[in-house]
Amino acid sequence: MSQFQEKTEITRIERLAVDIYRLTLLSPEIASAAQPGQFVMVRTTNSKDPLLRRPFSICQTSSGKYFQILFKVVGRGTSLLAHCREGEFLSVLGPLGNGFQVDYNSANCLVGGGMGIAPLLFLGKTMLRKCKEQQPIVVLGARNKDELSPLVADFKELGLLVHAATDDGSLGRHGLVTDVLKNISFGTECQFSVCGPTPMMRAVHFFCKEGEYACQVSMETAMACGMGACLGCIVPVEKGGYAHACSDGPVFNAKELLWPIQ
Amino acid sequence: MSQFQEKTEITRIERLAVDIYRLTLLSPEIASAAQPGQFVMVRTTNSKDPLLRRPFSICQTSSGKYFQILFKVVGRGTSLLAHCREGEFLSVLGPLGNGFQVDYNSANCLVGGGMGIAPLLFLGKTMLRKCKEQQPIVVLGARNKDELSPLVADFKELGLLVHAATDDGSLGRHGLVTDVLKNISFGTECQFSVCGPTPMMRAVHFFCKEGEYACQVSMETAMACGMGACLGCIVPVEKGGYAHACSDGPVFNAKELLWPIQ
Amino acid sequence: MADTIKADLSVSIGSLKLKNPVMTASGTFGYAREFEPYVNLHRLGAVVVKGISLEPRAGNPPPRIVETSCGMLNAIGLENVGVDRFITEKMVSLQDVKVPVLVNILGDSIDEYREITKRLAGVAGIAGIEVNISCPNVKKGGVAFGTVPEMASAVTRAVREESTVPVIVKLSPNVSDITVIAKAVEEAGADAVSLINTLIGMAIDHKSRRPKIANVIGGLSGPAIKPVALRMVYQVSQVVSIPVIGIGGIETYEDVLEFMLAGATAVQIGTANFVNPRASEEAVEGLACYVKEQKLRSIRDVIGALILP
Amino acid sequence: MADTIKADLSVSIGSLKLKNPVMTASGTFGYAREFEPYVNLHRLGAVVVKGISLEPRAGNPPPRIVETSCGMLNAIGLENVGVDRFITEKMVSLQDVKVPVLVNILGDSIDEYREITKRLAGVAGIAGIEVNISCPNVKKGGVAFGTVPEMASAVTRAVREESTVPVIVKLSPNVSDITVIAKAVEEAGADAVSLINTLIGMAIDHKSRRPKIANVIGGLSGPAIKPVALRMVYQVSQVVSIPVIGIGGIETYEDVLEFMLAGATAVQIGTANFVNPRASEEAVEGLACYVKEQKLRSIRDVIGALILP
Ligand SMILES: Cc1cc2nc3c(=O)[nH]c(=O)nc-3n(C[C@H](O)[C@H](O)[C@H](O)COP(=O)(O)OP(=O)(O)OC[C@H]3O[C@@H](n4cnc5c(N)ncnc54)[C@H](O)[C@@H]3O)c2cc1C
Ligand SMILES: Cc1cc2nc3c(=O)[nH]c(=O)nc-3n(C[C@H](O)[C@H](O)[C@H](O)COP(=O)(O)OP(=O)(O)OC[C@H]3O[C@@H](n4cnc5c(N)ncnc54)[C@H](O)[C@@H]3O)c2cc1C
Ligand SMILES: Cc1cc2nc3c(=O)[nH]c(=O)nc-3n(C[C@H](O)[C@H](O)[C@H](O)COP(=O)(O)O)c2cc1C
Ligand SMILES: Cc1cc2nc3c(=O)[nH]c(=O)nc-3n(C[C@H](O)[C@H](O)[C@H](O)COP(=O)(O)O)c2cc1C
Ligand code: FES
Ligand code: FES
Repeated sequence: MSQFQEKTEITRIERLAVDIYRLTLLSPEIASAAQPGQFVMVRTTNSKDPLLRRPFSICQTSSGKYFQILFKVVGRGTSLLAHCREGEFLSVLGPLGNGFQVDYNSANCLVGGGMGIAPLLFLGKTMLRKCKEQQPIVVLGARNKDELSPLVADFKELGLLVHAATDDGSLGRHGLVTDVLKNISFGTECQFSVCGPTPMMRAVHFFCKEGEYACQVSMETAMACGMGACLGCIVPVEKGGYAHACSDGPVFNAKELLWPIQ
Repeated sequence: MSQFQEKTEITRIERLAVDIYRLTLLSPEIASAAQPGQFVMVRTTNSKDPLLRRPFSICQTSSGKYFQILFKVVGRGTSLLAHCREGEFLSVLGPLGNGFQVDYNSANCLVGGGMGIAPLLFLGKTMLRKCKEQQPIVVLGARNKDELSPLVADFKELGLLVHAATDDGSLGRHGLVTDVLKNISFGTECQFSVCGPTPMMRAVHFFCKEGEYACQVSMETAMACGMGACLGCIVPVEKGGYAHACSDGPVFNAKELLWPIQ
Repeated sequence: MADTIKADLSVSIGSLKLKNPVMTASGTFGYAREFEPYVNLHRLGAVVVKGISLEPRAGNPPPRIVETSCGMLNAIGLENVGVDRFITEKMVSLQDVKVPVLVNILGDSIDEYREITKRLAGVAGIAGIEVNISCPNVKKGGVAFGTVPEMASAVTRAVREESTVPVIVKLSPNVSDITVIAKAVEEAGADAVSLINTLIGMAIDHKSRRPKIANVIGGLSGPAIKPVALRMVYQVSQVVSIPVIGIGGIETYEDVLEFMLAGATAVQIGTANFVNPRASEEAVEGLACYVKEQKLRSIRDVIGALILP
Repeated sequence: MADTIKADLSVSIGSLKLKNPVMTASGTFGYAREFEPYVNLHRLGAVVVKGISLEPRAGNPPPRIVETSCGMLNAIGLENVGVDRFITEKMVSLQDVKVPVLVNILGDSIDEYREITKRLAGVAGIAGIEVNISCPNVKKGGVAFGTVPEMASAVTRAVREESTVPVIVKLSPNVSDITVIAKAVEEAGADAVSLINTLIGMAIDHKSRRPKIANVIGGLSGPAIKPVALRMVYQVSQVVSIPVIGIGGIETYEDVLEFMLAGATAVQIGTANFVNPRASEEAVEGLACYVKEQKLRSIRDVIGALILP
């Protein structure tokens, strides 16, 4: 297993929106082992409060040396991360979990909502590298333009076309990503890779079920360890019982989960 | 009672030696109410760990707006303070406790050891202001030159002559402050104001007892509240029972305490 | 500030009407006057003063306190001036504070509890008595009154018989089943229960190989114990019909709401007073805003309103 | 690193010889292999695997965990594959890990404990059994085995009778007097006791007005509980003559020393594994340096070496 516990140096901190930040971290080990959809567990403080690490998707890697995480400040851990300084070191575990399993030569659609867009950038970039002929269809949603436009810009920089939707209509379509999906025609072979708030993933799953498209979703749960040890991060599965988001996922075949997940 | 809970701005951070720092804090309320020997309780973090405030002597005030604390990094709280940034705010309670009670027109001797020197600078400055004719005798000790010389410099800047002693002889006399005291002749009226490690204060107290000099000492104990509420900060007193360092002190008439104090 | 008055924050502890549910915990607020520079005392629901014994007590030798992860240990040893000086000195100065004063009492025998209560009976300005039963019963080899239902109920009965004001029994968390003790003291006539007192803990300095407090063991308080306190408040609220006062790691109005949702009618703020001396008043302000924002008729709507899965 | 080998860190738990006193606690280290990327497993004293029941258990619904101040609550609900699959699947993979494996077992009746022990008897690679007695006794209306001396001793006796390896009984801290339980299980034949299991706690989300874990109550672990654990280890060490294994909020070698000074022969690291997966190995390294720097003949010199005031 290529997992590492690293003191990674923060080489860059960018504030993309009022409460959205992107950190660039130096770790050749993690950067070169990472797969799209995998995540890292980050210690947000040297103190014992908050105690536990926080999970973040790997949002991008570069030069096999750096990787990025993109996050929104929602509580104390993310607030501490936002107050870090360049040059400081963060303790990071990773890369963890199972990423997206995609057929790079098939038609692909990436659907992201909010911070769920983070792992899709990594996935989109990988798709472009692995298959020059075909570009994935990208559908991104967020609350408003301020939050969405810096993320859309990243995809555009890769040369990808983005279909956007915002809750308030300030960028792209006024509404949900599923409203956008309904207006696109997908080939039957199209495979969906989805990450975002659970209600959104549920909606996309049902859209895919109807259209009989393959659909993978990346699940977010509370996590204490990130490596299959605490059994805290469960999601109910179709066949009964639970799977563990950190070690069986976080990316699951949507059909194997027991919807609706709360 | 003039006590305040303040969000004070850190206007300056100076690193005086490897692990000695001085913070300048903006608080007209605290700065203008402070008396030499009083202290403040500082919150070192916004997190709940470390939980309690830390006590620091007021080391100097200026322009009735600023006050300074001088500290050595000995644990987590002081380490957090050392990592603050200028422009950040610290939550401070103060000024607390009873300071030195001195007859400014009498002969005075200030004896400080290590970080115990901090409140004596404030006291020395006040003495010079209140009585132009007579300068206090200043005897300062510390482990070595690196630690002592920046503190000596502060007194010299005020125009005070300093007798220094260091454990390793790297500055001033090789030995303890009491070795210095023995070689100075004091008038019988001389009043001693002492702050430093307990063994040093004990030694100076016995020196004063012998010479029948008045002697005040500033006691350091563990403190949770700094304001007489928790009853944690006790020192044994001569007449039996305990006094509370934060509200009855921290400055005590040495004769009223029950020596040897551990 | 003026707005605050409009929100209905009042609660009742037996016959005692409080303008809001926020009190300060015994041993953490001195005799209230210490906090005057920081807090408008009359804006609090009540203040509970440091535990009083029959005779003055010097307390334990130093060190008495030490910080732990998100908490602190204390072994003050119940230093206090004794009930007589309390009445003549402390109560007199407490009189002008326009806030209900609850007197926390302790003893090492049932007779001692009874005698203190007798002396407090009729003293002006005492709104209630809080009985600390975490103390060792000297006659029973030092077993804490609060850990044996029969002893807890005997203390309660004695105090209830002598008291002219509401009696709150303060429960120890160091028991296998706190509901058993709660039911025992309810039956014995307690007008309310308050919980929790401190968990018994210990800290060691590995360098000196010595305990960090002279008494070796001490009481653990602060945010660290909040989950235990909340659980016990929840459990006790299910089994008694007298009001429950929640204590343990409370600092903010959100903490207060959590305890009230679990079933507490009121709360006490302890260790947090040391970290933020304005914590109690800020909690009152926070509750007032909450009641208004949520458009509640009264804060009482929150009591026991926990939604179970 | 090579130096480490020289320091004598070995300790004995009954007939079980450990190369050092640092184990990992049940439920916090998976089946050990999860930690291979971070830890040289063979450098640990022992690993204790997740609690095993007779039948597989799916565990509690989500959410199962929540962070608290300097701690966490869990209500995993003892999810496990059951003793048979544990033997055929997990133990097989654990065999190549060159570290003693202790199997933590649990049940809801004495017969169940007995039956699990029978099935584990003789299975290769099992160095000892740790009996979790914090579980509810279904026949006694859900009272935890570990809170009643008679029940604790009956479980111990049953497991001891069937076991071919040392039996460690893991005590619950949710009791009035843990020394009573410790003495009961010692008398019933336990080869050692380990303590503490989690304190029972609760957390509430005031916004949704719901408990933060689906099971409503859960087990509190982490640095927050260390003072309580240290006190109980100290108390139990005074009254039993079998080895005591200290658990609760341990992260560093300094924490280990504190528990050993209080009387523990060995320790277990739990929640800290989540925060720092290398915690256990780093504690071993720290102890080795300590023994050398202090020029101790053996780490055993530290056991119970607390100096009282
Ligand atoms: C596999 C995985 C990948 C993730 N990737 C990203 C990412 O790339 N970018 C990003 O911004 N976030 C991501 N998250 C969510 C992120 O972990 C949480 O936002 C973070 O842990 C919150 O920490 P905090 O201390 O700031 O908030 P806390 O103080 O712990 O909580 C504050 C509020 O946030 C809510 N919250 C806590 N954890 C989560 C969670 N996991 N999901 C949603 N709400 C939560 C709490 O319920 C609470 O209301 C990911 C989560 C998982 C499990
Ligand atoms: C009235 C008063 C005034 C003070 N003024 C100053 C000052 O001007 N400058 C200054 O540097 N310090 C001063 N101190 C001491 C200062 O409060 C402590 O150094 C500080 O609290 C340590 O915090 P920490 O979190 O860094 O250490 P911790 O992590 O709490 O402890 C680390 C180590 O330091 C020791 N320690 C903790 N508190 C004290 C203490 N009060 N005295 C000595 N050792 C201690 C501990 O035993 C431990 O070994 C004063 C103390 C008091 C009571
Ligand atoms: C320094 C200190 C002194 C205390 N003294 C008393 C006391 O005299 N009587 C009492 O019943 N409780 C006493 N307590 C317990 C508190 O009132 C309270 O029950 C406990 O600290 C838990 O609340 P907290 O976590 O908010 O502090 C004391 C607590 C502390 C920290
Ligand atoms: C997520 C989790 C799962 C646990 N599962 C078990 C278990 O299956 N059996 C058991 O005896 N103890 C279990 N425990 C308790 C721990 O083994 C340990 O006793 C407790 O967490 C205190 O130690 P700590 O503070 O170092 O975590 C579990 C603890 C946690 C946090
Ligand atoms: S987060 Fe611990 S098992 Fe998944
Ligand atoms: S520090 Fe609390 S009474 Fe002195």
